[in-house]
Amino acid sequence: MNEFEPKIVAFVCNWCTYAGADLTGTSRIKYAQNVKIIRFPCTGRIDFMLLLKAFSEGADGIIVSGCHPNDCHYTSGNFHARRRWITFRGLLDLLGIDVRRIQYSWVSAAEGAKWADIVNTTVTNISELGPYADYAKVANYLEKEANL
Amino acid sequence: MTGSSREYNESLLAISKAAGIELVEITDWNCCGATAAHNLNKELSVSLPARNLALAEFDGMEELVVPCAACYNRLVMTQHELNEDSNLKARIAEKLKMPLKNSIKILNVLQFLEKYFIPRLDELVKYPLTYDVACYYGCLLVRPNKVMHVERWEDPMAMDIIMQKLGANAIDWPFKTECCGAGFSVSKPEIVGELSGKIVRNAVGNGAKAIVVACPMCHSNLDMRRPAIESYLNKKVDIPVIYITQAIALAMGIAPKEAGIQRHFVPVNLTVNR
Amino acid sequence: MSKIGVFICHCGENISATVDVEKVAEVAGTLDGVEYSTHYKYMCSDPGQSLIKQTIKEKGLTGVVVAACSPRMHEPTFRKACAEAGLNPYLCEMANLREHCSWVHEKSDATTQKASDIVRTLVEKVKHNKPLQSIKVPITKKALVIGGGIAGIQASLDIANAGHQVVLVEKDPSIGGHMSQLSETFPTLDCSQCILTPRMVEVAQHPNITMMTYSELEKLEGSIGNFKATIRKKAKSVDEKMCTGCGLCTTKCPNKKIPSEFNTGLGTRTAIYVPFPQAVPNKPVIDKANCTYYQKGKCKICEKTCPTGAICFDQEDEFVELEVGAIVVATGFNVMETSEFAEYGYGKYKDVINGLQFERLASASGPTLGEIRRPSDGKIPEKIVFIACAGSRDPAKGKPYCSKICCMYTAKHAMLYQHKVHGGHSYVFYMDIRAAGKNYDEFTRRAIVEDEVNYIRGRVSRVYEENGKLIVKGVDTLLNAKPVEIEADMVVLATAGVANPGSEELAQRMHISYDAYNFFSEAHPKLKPVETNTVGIFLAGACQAPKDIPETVSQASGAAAKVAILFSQDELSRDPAIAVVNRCAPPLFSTCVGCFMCATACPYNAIGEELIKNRNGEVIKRVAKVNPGLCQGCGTCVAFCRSKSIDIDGYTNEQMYSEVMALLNND
Amino acid sequence: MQTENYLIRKASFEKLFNNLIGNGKTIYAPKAQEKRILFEKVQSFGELAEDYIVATNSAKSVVFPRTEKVFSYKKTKESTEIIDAANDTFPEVILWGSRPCDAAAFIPLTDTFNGDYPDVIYNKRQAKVYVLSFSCRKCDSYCFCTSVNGGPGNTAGSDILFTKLSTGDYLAEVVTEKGKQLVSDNSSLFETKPEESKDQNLAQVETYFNQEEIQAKLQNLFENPIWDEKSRACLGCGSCAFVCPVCSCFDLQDEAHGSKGKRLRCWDSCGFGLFTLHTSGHNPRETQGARWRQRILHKFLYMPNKSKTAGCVGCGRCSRSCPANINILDTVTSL
Amino acid sequence: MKELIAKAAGLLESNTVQVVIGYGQGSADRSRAIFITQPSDCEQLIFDSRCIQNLAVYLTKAEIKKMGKPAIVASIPVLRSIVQLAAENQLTNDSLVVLGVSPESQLVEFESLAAIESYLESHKIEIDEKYRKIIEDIKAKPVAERFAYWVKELEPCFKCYACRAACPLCYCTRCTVENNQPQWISVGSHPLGNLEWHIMRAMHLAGRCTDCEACYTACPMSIPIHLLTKSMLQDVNENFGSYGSSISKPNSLSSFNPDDKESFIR
Repeated sequence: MNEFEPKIVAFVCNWCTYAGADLTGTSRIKYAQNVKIIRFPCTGRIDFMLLLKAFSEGADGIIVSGCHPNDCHYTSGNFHARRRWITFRGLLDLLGIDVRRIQYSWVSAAEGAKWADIVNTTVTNISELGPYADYAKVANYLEKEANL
Repeated sequence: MTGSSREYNESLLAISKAAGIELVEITDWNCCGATAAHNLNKELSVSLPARNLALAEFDGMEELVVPCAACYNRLVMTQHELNEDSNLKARIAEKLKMPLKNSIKILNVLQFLEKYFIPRLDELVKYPLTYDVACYYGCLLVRPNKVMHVERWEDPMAMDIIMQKLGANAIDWPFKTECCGAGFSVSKPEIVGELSGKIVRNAVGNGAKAIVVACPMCHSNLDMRRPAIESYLNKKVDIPVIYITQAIALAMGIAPKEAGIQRHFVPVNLTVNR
Repeated sequence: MSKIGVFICHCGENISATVDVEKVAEVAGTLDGVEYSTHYKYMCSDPGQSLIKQTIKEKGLTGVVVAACSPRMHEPTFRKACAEAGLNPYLCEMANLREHCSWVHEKSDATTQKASDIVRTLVEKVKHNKPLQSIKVPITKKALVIGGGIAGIQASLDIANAGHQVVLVEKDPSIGGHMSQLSETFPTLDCSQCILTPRMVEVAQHPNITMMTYSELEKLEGSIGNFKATIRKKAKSVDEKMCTGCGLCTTKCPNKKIPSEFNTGLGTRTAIYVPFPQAVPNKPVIDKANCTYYQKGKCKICEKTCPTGAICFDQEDEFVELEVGAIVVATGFNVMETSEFAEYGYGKYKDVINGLQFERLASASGPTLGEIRRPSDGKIPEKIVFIACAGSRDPAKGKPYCSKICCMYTAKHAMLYQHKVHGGHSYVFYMDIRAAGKNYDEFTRRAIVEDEVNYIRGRVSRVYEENGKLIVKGVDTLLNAKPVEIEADMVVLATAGVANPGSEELAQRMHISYDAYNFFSEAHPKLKPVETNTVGIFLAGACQAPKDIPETVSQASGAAAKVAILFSQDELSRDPAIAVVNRCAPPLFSTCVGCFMCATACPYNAIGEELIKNRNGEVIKRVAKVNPGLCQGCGTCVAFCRSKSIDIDGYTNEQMYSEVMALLNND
Repeated sequence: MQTENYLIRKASFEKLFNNLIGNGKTIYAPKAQEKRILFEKVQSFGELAEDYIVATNSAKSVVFPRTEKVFSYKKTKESTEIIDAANDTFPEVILWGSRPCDAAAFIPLTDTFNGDYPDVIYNKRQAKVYVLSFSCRKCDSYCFCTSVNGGPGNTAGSDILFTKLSTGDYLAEVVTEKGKQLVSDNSSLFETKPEESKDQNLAQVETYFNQEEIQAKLQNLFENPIWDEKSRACLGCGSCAFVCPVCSCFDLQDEAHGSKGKRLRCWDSCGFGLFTLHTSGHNPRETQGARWRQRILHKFLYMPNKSKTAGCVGCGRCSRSCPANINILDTVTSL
Repeated sequence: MKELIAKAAGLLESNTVQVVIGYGQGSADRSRAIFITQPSDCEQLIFDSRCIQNLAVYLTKAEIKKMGKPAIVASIPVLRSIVQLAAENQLTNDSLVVLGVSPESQLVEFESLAAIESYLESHKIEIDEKYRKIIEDIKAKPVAERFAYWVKELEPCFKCYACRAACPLCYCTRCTVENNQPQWISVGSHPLGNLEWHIMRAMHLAGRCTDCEACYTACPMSIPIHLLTKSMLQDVNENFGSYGSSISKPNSLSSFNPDDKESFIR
């Protein structure tokens, strides 16, 4: 493998960030290929376990993005999500799961450029951090070290 | 309080003594920087009062009685701003080089009287006052309301209630919180004449025999600037202006001299029915 | 075993220019569960769509992935196509190869790789898609309109004229609202009652409208299409059917000194009364609080005088249950009382009045028959001062917002005054003149130029009485901020428009949200100005924010249109992507443990409870239940559920999970 | 074979340890940690726990790991490729410092895994395990090995049993060929057998009941209120089964990753409500009482009926670990 | 103690309750939860320093529910759990009788669950300084070390789920780990499976945990899992101004404040 290409999964809400990413496309703004988007109805829907799964399946970084506060299509899904993220982040940090690898953001349907910027900066940051070897080691325990 | 408004100080001490309340002066207190400072230098305008607060706390005081309305205003504003902005608080404490809890309870004269005199007025009042008075609050005691939290700040009642309890009849008049022009008292005295003039005229017009105040600024404008007032109204008005503390002193039967009644520019000849 | 068809679109050059579509199609073909995979120049074109339909039929596909543009663009198109080919539309998903791939990346293997990854991910999702039926909710084609002001009247008439039943509920004895109190209306100065009363009569006579005056909403249950409203009909103590409205009773009632609400306290009424001559219905009610009989136990003069024996003192509040499909809330507004202004005399001064009171003075049907006379001594004021923004835009008064109508009605008041009192002097203290609207600025100009109203830009600090005059102390900020004093005979405060008392409780009763000032909140500040966040409940008029008449009427018609649209269908069909609480074999029945954290999290109050009973009808379990009529499908509840007992169709746990898995396992 | 007895000096153990490590054997032994003593992989002699009755966990994971990969697979559209995990790469393991009860447990355990057909993975692991036990000088109120035909100096299941003598040196009883081989590999460390017998150097473990009598009693105790009474405080966790050296129930689980995946054998416990839950929703062991009964009957009735040895070696671990202080001895003695 | 025994016996005699859940003498000088149905047996009730198991866990267990309406001996941690259970609609005023035991081992009676809540106002959750320190120290480590530390700490976990079984708030009839469509948590007790399980457990207790430490006490491997919930309690309290929910207020995690502060969302 020549140079490290981080795998990044983006969990986004349908109404703001997904539409924002659409706008990035229609405005033909280019960004890195590393990020692949999974579409949710609302950030309120995003289960924290899915983020962990992304890591255990080999993601090096994660983007979670939704509507700006007060813009939620469902009025308060993102507020609930925000509380969940605040708590979850604290826990991950205690556990030494690298919170720098999860980029949270608010990207509205009008912020195509911002989306591109979020993606690119995240890709740069994760590239600097390198592959998430620590987590991979844990995730692949049975393949690699298990005997007892 | 030791200069132009000695009588305020004297009367306050007099009634407190008579009521058996000890007031301690903050050791090494400094000017609160009223008017001038907060127009020129925000940080300074906060540090000056902050020092006094710190000193008072240092002396182990729980309550700080501030007779001068201007000082009161600055101290309360300062306490408010420090509580709003922890960084500022930290900076100031740093400057002062002393701990700053900023939790001391600040009382103006009215609050002080409310707390320590009103409950006991019946026993304290020997010679009820009988005449009509106009209670004048001015601005410093009530504004800005978002900090002072005076109920009915456009038409405060604290002083009125005290005066009623002293037996006097506090008239209902619209000028309680009108501007006396203090801000201009040096720069544009003629404006003071006009503004204070209207206050006096309205008080007299509503049948008041005396104007009761709780602020040295108000007092000096309504009393000391009487010539300017008279020239604006172009007629002589002899309604006296007394401090609430003096009113109490009289009602308690304290010798007028002790309450500094004789120090006014407009002679006070209020008959106390003995 | 799933048989999935993958259809990759070139979108002309848009996708194929940077993505190797043949390659993607080939890779997709190798995926487990993929029956057929192909690419085509324009999938959304007719031939493209028929290609899909044909394959569905020939290969008997169980799922379809169209890899083309954004689903936000063409999902409906392709789902429709699938449906036409007999495949449940919800078994079709789109892979966004254009907006999220070809348009944002350069041509490269990585780009093609990403495209394949996206396709694979959606293939995995589709494997877990379930056929869904769009939710059908039957609609009761009957509307409830709350509030009989101009907003309620307009909405009722529009809905009724669209051919639907309407129940109009008004808390006062008569409909008409504030508009019936107004004198003339800006900017045309036509008489308010002249344009309103015909509408009121029309309401009364309309075959599709049932009017319930002196009544209030007590309770509201259900959801869009099927609300159940309980209305409290307050006892009028007069039998509506027997009463002819002759009015004899009102003339005979001994209690004549009761301040009239309609005349804002400037006039009086009797205990048994009709609020105003043109009232609809024009039948009296007894105001128990002021009625000698109810208070002292004897009098009953009205009963004796009534020719038809319509008076019945023992009448009691009555509760009526209504089944309605939609609700228009038009409860209107109110104005601050002068007594809330200490600086202006705490309402002590009789001649300091508010705008609404001035309307009554200026009204031909008012207590002074339209002559401007001081409430104190009935003299005609020679000097009158109007104070705009009394309360409005004043945080200290807790009303930082602009009441919007005051600039205009103040100009109107000043004008009316100038017209009625020749040689009179009028002054208006204002902050800004906000006269945005058709012919509005021209109107205020006219007041200033033609009617010589003195506009002073500045605030008034105090109003006080001095030898019979009202001294208005203010400042003129345009004349280098000089203090000004005006010795006026009368002062009119354009007091802020405020929410009606009790609107907070009403909102809670209806589960609609309201702002910091208790005005009801629209669902979206721009795009849903007449909807509330509870579907099926709409807003009209000043209950949402202070509004003038034209704006109110158009919003009312807007709300009515929304209702008509809803009623144009027999049943409501909604996107089935909503939450469901799981069911499983007894004795468990559901893994839900009924902690109801989902319910507290739901933005739509869509989650209620369900009691699971055994054969003997004993409750054995209490679980959450989603009301499909209310659920909007955000899925917040799903992420909350610890036992994973609630899930959301279209974005199920299995679907999202397998997407993550597929996205990252690409070898 | 005929048991051979030797003497081994205290000082020689470190030597022995290092030799074993030297020959590339993995050593598994009670390791002292701040709040617990656990059987774990140890690298150096210093890590060995000195003073313990039994380790908190059992030694069974050397032959029956708590999570064992059975095979892994890779699906393509056409076929599914299976990679069997039962290969010969299992390490040679020295189980060091096990107690007679730990050693004895391997007998019923091996029986279980060689029932209707032999378990390949288990046997391959087992073949490479050497059991070096140390007899007990101490016991506590949880111990009852003597009630289940065991004892503090019991050699059953061990390859070598060491017993500390009054001199501080050890008696080494070599029970099996495996043991013999270890001795010959390190012959310099083993001297001629001491005069002193081991008996007075063993802990006094009280005998609370007779296993055969209990077995007989249980024949007709299936329907009995005692099961509910004794299990009422039971929280339904799996700690008793997981610390038990004999419990061998497992659950097969697939871990899928897209088109790849693996099948795992994971410890399971009859204490879990889900253990017997049917898809229909019906659960033949509806209550914790029924589950507790199963546990007791399985160990003290079914297993001895089937394979002569009881399913309990009296180590007392389950009682020590139980968060609700449910005590197996307490239940059995109260029958 | 006398008081408690008398009260308990009284409740059984009057058939106000059918079972009394309390502590009794267990084996090996440990205490054990006992379930008394006969007034005369109330003499067996004890309360001393050994009685630390959180009895509230039994309130939601089917086997115990079958016994009828319970009275429960409740020290402060148990009271907290009871309030939380009530907040989650698992208990109502008439579903049990609470025999409170004050920190001074005095019997405290309550006329309603709300009363318990107000009583707890004066016994607020406080994260022990000792633990605050430990948590700080862990957080002070470099991220990789922190991770290694926890992987090591969780290594002995063999998923007996004693932590779950002992927790009064883990009353789900089907835990997420038992959900295999999808398989949220890797079932095996290997490093990943253990990590995922303990993260999920902590997250599911966010805003709910009442800091009773039952999970830690129950763990046969003495893994310091209570540090996770304690740190989470701190976070919830610092960020949302309360340790969790009460009967009257919604749970901190299922409610929100539009002005919630965070520093990490772009």
